[in-house]
Amino acid sequence: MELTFYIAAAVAVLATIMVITRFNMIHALLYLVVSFLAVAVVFLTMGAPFMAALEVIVYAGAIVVLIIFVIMMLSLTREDVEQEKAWLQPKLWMGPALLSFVLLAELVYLLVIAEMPADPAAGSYVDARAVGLALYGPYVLGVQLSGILLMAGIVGAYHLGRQKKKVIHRFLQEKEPKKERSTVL
Amino acid sequence: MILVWLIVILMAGGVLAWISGKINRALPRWIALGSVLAVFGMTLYLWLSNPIPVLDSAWLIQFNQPWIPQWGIDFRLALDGLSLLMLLLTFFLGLLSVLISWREIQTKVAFFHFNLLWVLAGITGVFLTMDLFLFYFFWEVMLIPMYFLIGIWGHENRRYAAFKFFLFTQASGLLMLLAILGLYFIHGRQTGLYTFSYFELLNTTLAPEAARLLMFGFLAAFLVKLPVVPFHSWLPDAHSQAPTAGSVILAGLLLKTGAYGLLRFVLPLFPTATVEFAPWAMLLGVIGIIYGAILAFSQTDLKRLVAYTSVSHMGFVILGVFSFNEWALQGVVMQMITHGLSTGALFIIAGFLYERLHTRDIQKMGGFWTTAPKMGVIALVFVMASLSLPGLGNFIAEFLTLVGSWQANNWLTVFATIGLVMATIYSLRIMQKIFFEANRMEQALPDLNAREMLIAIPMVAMILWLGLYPQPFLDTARPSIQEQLQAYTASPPPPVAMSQLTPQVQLTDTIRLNQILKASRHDPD
Amino acid sequence: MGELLWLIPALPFAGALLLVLFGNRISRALVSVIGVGSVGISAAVTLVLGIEYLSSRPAFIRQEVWQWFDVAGFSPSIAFHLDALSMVFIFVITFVGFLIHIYSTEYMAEDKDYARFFACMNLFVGSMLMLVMADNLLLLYLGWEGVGLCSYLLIGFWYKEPENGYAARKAFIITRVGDTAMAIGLFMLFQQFGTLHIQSISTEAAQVWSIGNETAMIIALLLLGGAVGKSGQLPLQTWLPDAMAGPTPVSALIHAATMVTAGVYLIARMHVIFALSPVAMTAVAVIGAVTLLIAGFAALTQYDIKRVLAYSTISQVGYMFLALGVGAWSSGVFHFMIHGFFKALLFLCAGAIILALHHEQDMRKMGGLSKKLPVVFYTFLIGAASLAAFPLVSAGFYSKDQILWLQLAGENGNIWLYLAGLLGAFITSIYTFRMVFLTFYGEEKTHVGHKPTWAITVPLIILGVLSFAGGFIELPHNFGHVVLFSDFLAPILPAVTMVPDFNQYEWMLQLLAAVVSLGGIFIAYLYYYKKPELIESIHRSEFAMAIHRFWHSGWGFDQLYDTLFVRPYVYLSKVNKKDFIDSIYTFIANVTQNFHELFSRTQTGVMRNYVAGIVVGAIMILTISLLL
Amino acid sequence: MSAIPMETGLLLAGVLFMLGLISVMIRRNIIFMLISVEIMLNAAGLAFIVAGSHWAQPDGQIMFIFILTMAAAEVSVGLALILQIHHQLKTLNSDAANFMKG
Repeated sequence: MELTFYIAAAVAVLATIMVITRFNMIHALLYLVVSFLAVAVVFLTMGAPFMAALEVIVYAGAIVVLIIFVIMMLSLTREDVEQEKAWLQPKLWMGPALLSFVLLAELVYLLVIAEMPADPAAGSYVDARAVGLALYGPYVLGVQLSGILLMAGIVGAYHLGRQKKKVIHRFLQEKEPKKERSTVL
Repeated sequence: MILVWLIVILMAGGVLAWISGKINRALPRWIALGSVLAVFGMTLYLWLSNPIPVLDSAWLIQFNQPWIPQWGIDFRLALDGLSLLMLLLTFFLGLLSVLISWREIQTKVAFFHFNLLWVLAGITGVFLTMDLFLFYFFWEVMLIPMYFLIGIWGHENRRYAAFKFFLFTQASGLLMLLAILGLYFIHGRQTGLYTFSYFELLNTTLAPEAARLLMFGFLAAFLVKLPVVPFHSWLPDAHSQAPTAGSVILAGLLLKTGAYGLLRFVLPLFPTATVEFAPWAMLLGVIGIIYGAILAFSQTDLKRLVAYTSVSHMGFVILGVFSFNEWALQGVVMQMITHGLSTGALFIIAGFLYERLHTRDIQKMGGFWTTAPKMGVIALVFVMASLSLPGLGNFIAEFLTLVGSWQANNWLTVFATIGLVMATIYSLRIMQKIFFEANRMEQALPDLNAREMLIAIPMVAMILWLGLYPQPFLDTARPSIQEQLQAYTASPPPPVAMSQLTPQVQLTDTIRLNQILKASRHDPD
Repeated sequence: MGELLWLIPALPFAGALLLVLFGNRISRALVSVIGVGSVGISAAVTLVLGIEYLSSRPAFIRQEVWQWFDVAGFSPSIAFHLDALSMVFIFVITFVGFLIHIYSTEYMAEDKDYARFFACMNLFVGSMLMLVMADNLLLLYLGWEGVGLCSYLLIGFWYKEPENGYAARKAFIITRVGDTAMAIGLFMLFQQFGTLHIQSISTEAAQVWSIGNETAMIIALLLLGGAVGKSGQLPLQTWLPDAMAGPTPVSALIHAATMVTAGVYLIARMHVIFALSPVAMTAVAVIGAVTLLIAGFAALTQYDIKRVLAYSTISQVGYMFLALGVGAWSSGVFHFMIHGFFKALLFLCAGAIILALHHEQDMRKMGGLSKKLPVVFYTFLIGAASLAAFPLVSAGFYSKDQILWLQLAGENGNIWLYLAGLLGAFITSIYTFRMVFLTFYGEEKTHVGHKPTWAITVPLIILGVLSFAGGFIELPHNFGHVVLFSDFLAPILPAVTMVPDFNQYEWMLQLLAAVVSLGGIFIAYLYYYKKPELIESIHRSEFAMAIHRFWHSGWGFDQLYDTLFVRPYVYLSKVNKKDFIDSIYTFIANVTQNFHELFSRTQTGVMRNYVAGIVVGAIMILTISLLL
Repeated sequence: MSAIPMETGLLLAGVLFMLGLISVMIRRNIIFMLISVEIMLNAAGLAFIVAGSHWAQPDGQIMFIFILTMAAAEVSVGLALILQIHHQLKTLNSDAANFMKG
């Protein structure tokens, strides 16, 4: 089981690195699916099979497919790939990578110094039943909120996704050619 | 209850005027006129029906209704002679403001009158309320509509002026709020009674440092409003940019709220701290008198010139307030009234001229006496009032103030008196540049019409009345002034640091003076 | 009998009010009736009261009209006080004022602001009466400032000329300087006595203070400041010559007969306080002496006939101050009265000449008028004789002689003051007759237009008679010894303490004065009539011309004050027009705005930067929490 | 079951999160940014699962479900926004949408 975890983890990391280095969006998305699947395996090794299933269905399935649909709607061409290549200069990597590594280092340090109490039940199997009981027991409010959130998401997506004639918000429309220096005081 | 009505009528009138603008363009004017007339009538009735000198207490009417009892905030209104006089002035000038806007304001008429009435309501509230929280509330109520009055209906640079006005008054007002809260908590901790009531807070005993700090909090608001010289710079802009009615209300009333605040709150609340601060305050007053006068002389914008004269005249107010004697305080009260009238009138004249000429630049004017002698005579009266010619109200005010301040501090009074010469210099310049010399303008200047005479004549009559027979006003103010001074007259005369510079003029008998004071208190002849 | 007292000032005020309200709507005739009539009735009331007063001789009559105000014991009234001193002043004001009003109906007939003129004149007469009848100093101050206002309005009467306006402003501002000193004096008086009532102050001051008291001195000097400003004495005399910009009747009434002598009245009225302070008395006398000399020399060099008269007024008021300064109160008042007659006469004559010569005021362009304007000539001659103190037959001789005599005979007198007065008398007769010869003799240089009618000639003749005969009510000891005037004033103004055994020299001094006066006339005759080439020779000398220019400019006082006060003040005002305090606040605002611009740069609109910002923030928070 | 140390699981989550973060910061293409955000959300969810597994409690998994829900909603709204941006600005460059520039 441990070995499975490490392999899956390695795959996840590698796939993610591939995702963030691709110029072609479809390629990146395919790697993203791999990454998600690998994470799903990790979930399995963690004793959360239901979550692994959801990961596969929702992330690797629904979300990625949604993105692919959008990419198809935008009908991207080879120029976009070239454009992406042009945008992704190596020197751009340096700063963000450094920042992220600092952040990671601090996280690791925090993990190391934290005293982890050993738990006898560690790694034990938590099945879908337990999850379901908890979900509709103490967390039922959260479920309802999630419902509202999804509703809002649907409405929002519908509203924003409508193809209207070009309408910019009224604040943006009357943009002055030159920025006016505030006259106050 | 009548006190509540005063505020309610104005506020309701304002809302009504705003709404009625949808129906008819002229209706808001009539509604505004009606509501101001109503409150003016009520106040006049109050004045005439209360023979003030015979009353024992300074307070004529009180009204009290708990508002937020948990925090000790009451809707507490009270009227004494001082506030009565201030209310009379407020509504008199309010009436004139409605009348002068009749032609001048042609855009957003309804909203204008809403703001006008709400400013008046705020001022009324400030003059009436005896709850410090409510006082702060009304202090802000009068600020915001004024901001709109300047910002919407003002002249070319109105937004700058409105912001400046707002920032200055708001910043200083917040300091006052801090001081009010400080007083509230100190009093609450001492007595266990957390209340904003003025009458309760009067009994607070304060440590000297605390008193000093709190006093400066109050002073911040009042000195900026007054204004005293280093804090005056909002005033010329606000006055010159505001529409005529706005200038009249600013100069005639808003400045007076500062003076009123000094009299009503600073003097009785902090009797020891004020005595310490008095020489400096008087010095600030004298600096204001002279500085304002010098600056007024060089201005070419008529309204700006008059605005600086206000700075100069308000110097007398602070000079008088910190002299702590009845002459000076009566002078201050008179100064508040007469300055409201005379400066208001000068702004009105500036408004008349602006309506005709579309300029405020006095260098372009001249020789208007030929075509507009009536305006000339009226301007002459108020120019003379501004240099405090005897026979006009301002003279009584300034002379009494100076007589009082002389008792407190000789040298500063000398310099303040020199301010009178400077007042002559700038005042005569107004006459010279506008009404004398040759006419440099192409267009003819029509003389005042009937409506304008209706505005001007009562002001002339008032200023003459105040100059020749001010006794009714002085009598009305006397009980409240004596009340404000209670904390001071019991103690020996304030030690005045500055006058020690001048041993040779340090006059012999202060004791003698006190005897006179006492004698006069017992039997006023 | 005092019930009518209030009418005296009230009538001119009412006239002024009527003219202000309706002046533009009524006919000129009606304006004249109101303007002249109100002063006329006032004069008649004065006459009635005067007769009653003389017949019953009360100490004073007081009438309170109403209590002005009352604040903590400070309770001045609008109340009138009539005693011998104010009687003299009221008499001069109403009668001379009445004559001048009559005169004005012709002089101002062509002016389109006829009603405004009479309104201001009436207002002036009312204020002046208020001044001299006030029973307290605050009411006196009201009149004091009121006459200042009228003086301002009337000097600037022809307001279209900017110079007239400036002259008016100058007059008002300079007198206001004096008034300010006086106001401070009033504060001190109030602090000392708790009242401004003149009688109470006078009685109490004598009890409270001993002679030489420092406070009394300061108060007296401050009051003197007010007097000096109003009366055009050194160092505040510079406004008076410029005040001639006003119409000539104004100059006659305000700047010669009445207002400029208000200072004399004030000092005479407050003589108790002045008497308590030898320093102040000396100051009064010295100011008078110096002023009379300076103004006399300045008058010698003027060409404008009205400016000559203006300087001569300054000089003559100097004599009055000289008299007051040695305690010769009634002599000062006597000279005031005589001066009121003859100087009004001279101004009115000058006005008639100016009117006749189409508003020409330069004496170099006059000449030979004695034939053309005989009435004016003879009355002017009487006035000039009086001004030059022509011996025996002029009123001015008696009044001026009395002053000079008391400089030596009085206890407080001083030989130097006497010599200054004598020299002044000499100069006076020179410039007076210089004026006569230049104007009325020689050849005619400008055509005579307007011939004066009765409205001008009658006042001239009446004033001429008064200038001639007025002196006979007070004659020297060795010369009839008539003391009607000083007796009349004796209850109010104490007599001079005489140096013992000095009377025998009186005739010598009189002779000296007569010789000086005649000598001056002779010199004027020599230089300006007989041998004008002598003047030419003076004009050729560079040094003499420099002095001439110096004197002509009034001893350079205008330039001095310009550099000392006017220019610095104007500069200070102009340089700070934008108000440097405002720039402090603008600076704060600018700093805030600069910060705003600085920080608004961080809002790039690029999302990646925001993410980076979040990361940096997270790192910082984590780091800080780790370090702590 | 064999216990995988929680540190290791959290480390994996951290690494994945970091990779997503780097990508958000370097990408200009707005779709890539969305993808990167998904990676980060997923990593966060992983951390919850790890913690839940360690304590053998269902709460971690429930949090994951909530994150999942949120991610779904976020992606749908986000994609709609992307469509709008592409429609109006004719580009996917997020830098072009800088109207809020101060």
